[in-house]
Amino acid sequence: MNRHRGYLVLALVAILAVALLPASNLEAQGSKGTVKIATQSPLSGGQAALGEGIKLGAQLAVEKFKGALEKQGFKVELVPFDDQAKPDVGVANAKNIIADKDILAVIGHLNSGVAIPSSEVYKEVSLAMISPANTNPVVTDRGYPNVNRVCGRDDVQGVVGSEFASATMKAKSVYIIHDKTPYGQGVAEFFKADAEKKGIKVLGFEGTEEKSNFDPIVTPMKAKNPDVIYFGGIYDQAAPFFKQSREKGVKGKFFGPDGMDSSDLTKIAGKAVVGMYYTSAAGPASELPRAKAFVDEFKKKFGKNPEPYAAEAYDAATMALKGIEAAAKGGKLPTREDVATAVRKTKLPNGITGDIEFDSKGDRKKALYFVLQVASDDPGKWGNNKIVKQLAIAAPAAPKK
Amino acid sequence: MPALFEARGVTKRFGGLTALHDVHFAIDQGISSIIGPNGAGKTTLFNIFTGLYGADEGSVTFRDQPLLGLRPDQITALGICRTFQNIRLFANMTAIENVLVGMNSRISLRLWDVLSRSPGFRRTESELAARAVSLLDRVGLQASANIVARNLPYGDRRRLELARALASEPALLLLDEPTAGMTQGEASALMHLLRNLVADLGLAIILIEHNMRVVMEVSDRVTVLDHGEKIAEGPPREVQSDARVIEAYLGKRGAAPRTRGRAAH
Amino acid sequence: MDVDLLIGIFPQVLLDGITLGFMYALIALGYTMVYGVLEFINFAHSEIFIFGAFVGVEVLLGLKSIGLLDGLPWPLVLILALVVGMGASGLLAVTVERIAYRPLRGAPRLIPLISAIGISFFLQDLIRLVESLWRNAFNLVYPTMDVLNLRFELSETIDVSVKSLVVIGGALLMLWALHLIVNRTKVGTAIRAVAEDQAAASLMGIDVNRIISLTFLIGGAMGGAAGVLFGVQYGLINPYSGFIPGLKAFTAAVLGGIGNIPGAMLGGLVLGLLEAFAAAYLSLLTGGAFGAEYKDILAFSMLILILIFRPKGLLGEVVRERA
Amino acid sequence: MIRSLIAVALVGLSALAVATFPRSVLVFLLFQGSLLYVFKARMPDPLRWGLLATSLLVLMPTIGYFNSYYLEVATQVGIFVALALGLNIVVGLAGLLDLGYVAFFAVGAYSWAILGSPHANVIFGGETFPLAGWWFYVFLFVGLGTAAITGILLGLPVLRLHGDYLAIVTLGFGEVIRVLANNLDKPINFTNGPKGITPISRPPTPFGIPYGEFFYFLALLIVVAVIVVNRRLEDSHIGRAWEAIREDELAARAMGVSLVRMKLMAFACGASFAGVMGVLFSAKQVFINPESFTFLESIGVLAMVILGGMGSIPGAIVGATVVTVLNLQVLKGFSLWLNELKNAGVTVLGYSLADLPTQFEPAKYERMVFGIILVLMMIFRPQGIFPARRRQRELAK
Repeated sequence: MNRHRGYLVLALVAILAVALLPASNLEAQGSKGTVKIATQSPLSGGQAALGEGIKLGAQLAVEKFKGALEKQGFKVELVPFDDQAKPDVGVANAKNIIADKDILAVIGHLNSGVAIPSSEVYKEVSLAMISPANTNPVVTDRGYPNVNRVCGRDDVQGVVGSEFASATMKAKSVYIIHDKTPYGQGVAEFFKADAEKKGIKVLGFEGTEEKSNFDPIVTPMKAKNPDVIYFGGIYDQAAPFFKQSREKGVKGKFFGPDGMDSSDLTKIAGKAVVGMYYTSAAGPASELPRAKAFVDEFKKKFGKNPEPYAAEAYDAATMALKGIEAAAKGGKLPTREDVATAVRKTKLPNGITGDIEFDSKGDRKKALYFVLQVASDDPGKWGNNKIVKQLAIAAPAAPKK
Repeated sequence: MPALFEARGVTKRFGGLTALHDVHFAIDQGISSIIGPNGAGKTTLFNIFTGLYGADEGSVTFRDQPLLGLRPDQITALGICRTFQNIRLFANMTAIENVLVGMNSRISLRLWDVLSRSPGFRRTESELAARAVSLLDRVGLQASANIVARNLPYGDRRRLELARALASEPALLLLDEPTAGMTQGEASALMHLLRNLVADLGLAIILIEHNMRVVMEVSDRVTVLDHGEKIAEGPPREVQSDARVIEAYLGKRGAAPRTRGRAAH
Repeated sequence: MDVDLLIGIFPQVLLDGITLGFMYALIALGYTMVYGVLEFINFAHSEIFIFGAFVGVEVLLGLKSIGLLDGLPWPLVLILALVVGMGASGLLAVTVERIAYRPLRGAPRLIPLISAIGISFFLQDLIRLVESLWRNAFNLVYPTMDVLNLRFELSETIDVSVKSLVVIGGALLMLWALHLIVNRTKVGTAIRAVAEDQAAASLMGIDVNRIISLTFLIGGAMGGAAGVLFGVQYGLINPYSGFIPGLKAFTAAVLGGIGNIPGAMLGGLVLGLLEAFAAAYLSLLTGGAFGAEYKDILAFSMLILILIFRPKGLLGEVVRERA
Repeated sequence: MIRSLIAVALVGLSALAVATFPRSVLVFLLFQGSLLYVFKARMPDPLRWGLLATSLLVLMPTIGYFNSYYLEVATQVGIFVALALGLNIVVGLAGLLDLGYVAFFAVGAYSWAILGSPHANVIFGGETFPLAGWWFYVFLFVGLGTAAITGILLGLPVLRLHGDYLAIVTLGFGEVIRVLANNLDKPINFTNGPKGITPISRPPTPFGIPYGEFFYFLALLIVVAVIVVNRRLEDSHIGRAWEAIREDELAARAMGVSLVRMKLMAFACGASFAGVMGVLFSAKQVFINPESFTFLESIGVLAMVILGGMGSIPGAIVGATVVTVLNLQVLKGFSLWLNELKNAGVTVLGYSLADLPTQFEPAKYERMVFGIILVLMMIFRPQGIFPARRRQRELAK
């Protein structure tokens, strides 16, 4: 009995395999070739919201700018991959990506922990990777010719933050919380180091994976009464933290990196975060018309506000397309190496997140950093946040080996 | 000369309940039965003898070595093995594997022997298998060697448990109601087997038994427990007519103990 | 070391710990009820709990959209959310039992446990799917009710929010109600009988399946209540955020003696206090060498110690092995 | 005879199909299915093992040469097979439910990651690290030993616990190891915390084999070793003692089985397999951080064991393959396929797939599918795909 059922299953698989074979060959018809851009970000699990933002941002850009390539006779597609925020899955996907010769660029990842091992795979075939979110210095400090990022670096952003805290906020003391992720802890550590250099007293430095209940962390913090509270992390954790802090009567000013940049921050924390500052590489919709256009378009298409990194992903995908266009001069399907070289040289003067141009390591030549202030407790008015300060900082040179 | 196995003043309490009180017991050879009404503390006594429970007071010695405080496997290694009232075979293992597990305390192979399949390992394994077969043969189960224990008929399971206990080469065997649920014929056959074991191997056997006919037929000595205390001890005939025993079994109205205990449960 | 600071924050940390503890206790009840009757870890309880939170937020958002959130008196709103959340979670728990556990009764223990893990994954994504379709988002924010955010300042470093009081009060009420149900009603007697010996209970004319469903209903409802209170207290929920509190609550249940209702409360409180104190004091006491992030290590280490030295938990009776 | 022919034809054709349609997930599944057929169907043993060896030693690397993705999948399958076999000893044979198994994997991975990367200089000072690549081979054994010792350290305090209590303590233990890995960047920086350790050295490969193939063959070699060890343990007094403990702990004790020794041995053996694979994993990935060692991974490995059939070696292998392939290939493949259909503007029953809301993308619901499979398996085939079979002994008369 059982054996027969086993054979039945096997036969079924065989039939399915044959029946679905054509699916993988669908794209081969009627054009000079297909150009694919892959995204890799977590689409399932706890970090799916951010990962989806990356995918949707890239999708928007591809749909908008694929025209130029299509005119040359190429078919342009976006292929989303789910890395589940797991390094081993990311690497397996990466191998799958490099096996598909049509894929000429990758937009990803969300987590540096996934990006670093995966980019080792991309490097094998010189496949261009443009990261919208990996701020870990290691990503580009390895000096791979195919690895770039449109986002800032933890070390820079932390310094921008401490600069602002000391010069503008006139902070005498800070209390630093981070989320124990490579991103959050990274930013927080650089902020801490530079703040100490500038003579700001660091009253506390705590990491927590907690997502809901911040009471026990808030209590000692409140007792120490810092001027500024810096949260290295993402809004979905920071917002409840800020909210609970204010509710418990914490008086210090709130401050954070670009992980705060989401209307959900005010949706969750409401009045608690009005007036707080955050650093960001992306300009606010209120002051940059193209950013506003992006937000509107995104909303129209997907029915929600863009998550953090959606704008970066949009820019990253735009860069990828421009790179491919440049490499495809003459109407021939470019090689991956050509694309990687072209991407490194591409300039995007009017990206949503500012002027984009890569340096020799793949960092942005002059990353523009803004310090913004939350204007209102109405999530719908997130776009009204004002630039308080603007800094253009070049990425630091790679550390000597 | 001291007895092979001796328990002195064993007392065991569970919370406020005294399950055993100052029990003395000794056996040197032959078959000694422990009888008594339900809840008299017979199985508790076995559990103490085999190291599953500690005792609150008293001492237990085997070949002059104190047993209290030893782990069950250490006690088995010394040469005491048992069966259980409610058959505890390794249900998803075959009959022969059950017996082989019983030999565990007699195997001195090291991990490396197992991993490298050294000649010593192979020799030992084949010896063990041969011995397991002969043990199964002895209890009449050779044909069932490859049958998974849970698929054996009830009587066979009882006998398999006996074979498994014998596998550890005990000098003292503790049997907890070995004939429970058996027909009179099966029970008699088993008793015959036990007598043979005593005769062939020089085993000493302690028996907990409800079947009075069996007890009277097979025992050299009988010990009677009631409410955790020993109330009588001696040759079967003597005990049978002891007034306290009759009272314990039947209340004050008095009569000889029934020859059949409770039926299969 | 700043001794004044250490002493100064003590009462506040104590209070935080108690609030958290009651939250754990409420979630733990669901585990404990089911374990007490079936000796089975209902791994999906963390999702049943978070499902309650989602139903609660939908009720509140629904009221808000028809303008009643501020119109109705807040206790009524809260009770409405609680009742609906409890009902929904309870029914979900019963359904899960029917579909995924009942066919497996009598199988080796690992089997229903794996099934429960499967259900847990399934429910996480199901909630996500439904909410993404319905609201185009699955990180949902509890609407604030101003009354709940009121604080009573007892001293400069200590204050109590209405929310915490609601959580503590709600939890106590549930625990008391559950205690009454289990110990004072006919249904409770039946539940205890089934827990003691299913076969005997069914011989006594008790419909074992019905009682087990009922147990899941009650346990699920407690989880739902905990979910709503969780949302009210902490403000943000997503389909995956039940997992960690669920794990902790399960730890609390084991700590107190799983299957034992007062034990769940005690275990929750112990765990809550331990976490609160570890998170608040570790960093202060070690000069920053160890911080709040070690609270989980402490919690689990204590669990291991308790289980080694008192395997049936703080309040569980030590069961004899039957030879 | 017919079966033998079918088997040869299946393997050959499916391998050919994989070469012809390099991107179709389904033909690769067919290839895997044909291996399963070869393993199960009645045929002469030399043919069976010959076919399997050819497939694994020749066909698979050849396929991988043209499409390294398959090789990566195969390598990961190998890693998880070893993990599943290790957990199979603990859970399947000895009946000790371990929910924190991935901790041992982490111990192995970190042992090489720390000393095989410049990070060790942070701990010990100086410039001596990373160790030269060939140390990797030594560390395969160091990882094994370290994990085994960790297994004993976990085993010691939990000896008295069983069933659900053991499960919850091991779960706690797994979390403790992960949280430690995440936090031991201060006061002394052992693990570099969430930022992880990179670059981790890779060993020099014999004959200059490329790393993709190298890790595949190494994983295969380890898996074979693990299977042999597993088989030998199972067919010995140790294996019988484990099973006796699983069946009835109290009776096992009374029959002279030393619980302390046997349980510790089970934990140590199970852990050591994970430790070896951890070392391989860290070198393969070049980078590791605590995200690879979450509770979900432990559950995943447990699911493999149970799906395949507890206590069964072929079961553990098949379970690990099914779960890994499902996770890496099937659902993703389905998503990609749907995506292609969408891009191609295909309509189904007059409904354009391109209009399908993004909420319905299958890739987002991998956990849901995984959950459904677990539940259905438990309800309809709880003994697993390949239930453990009792070995029938030849009785000398």
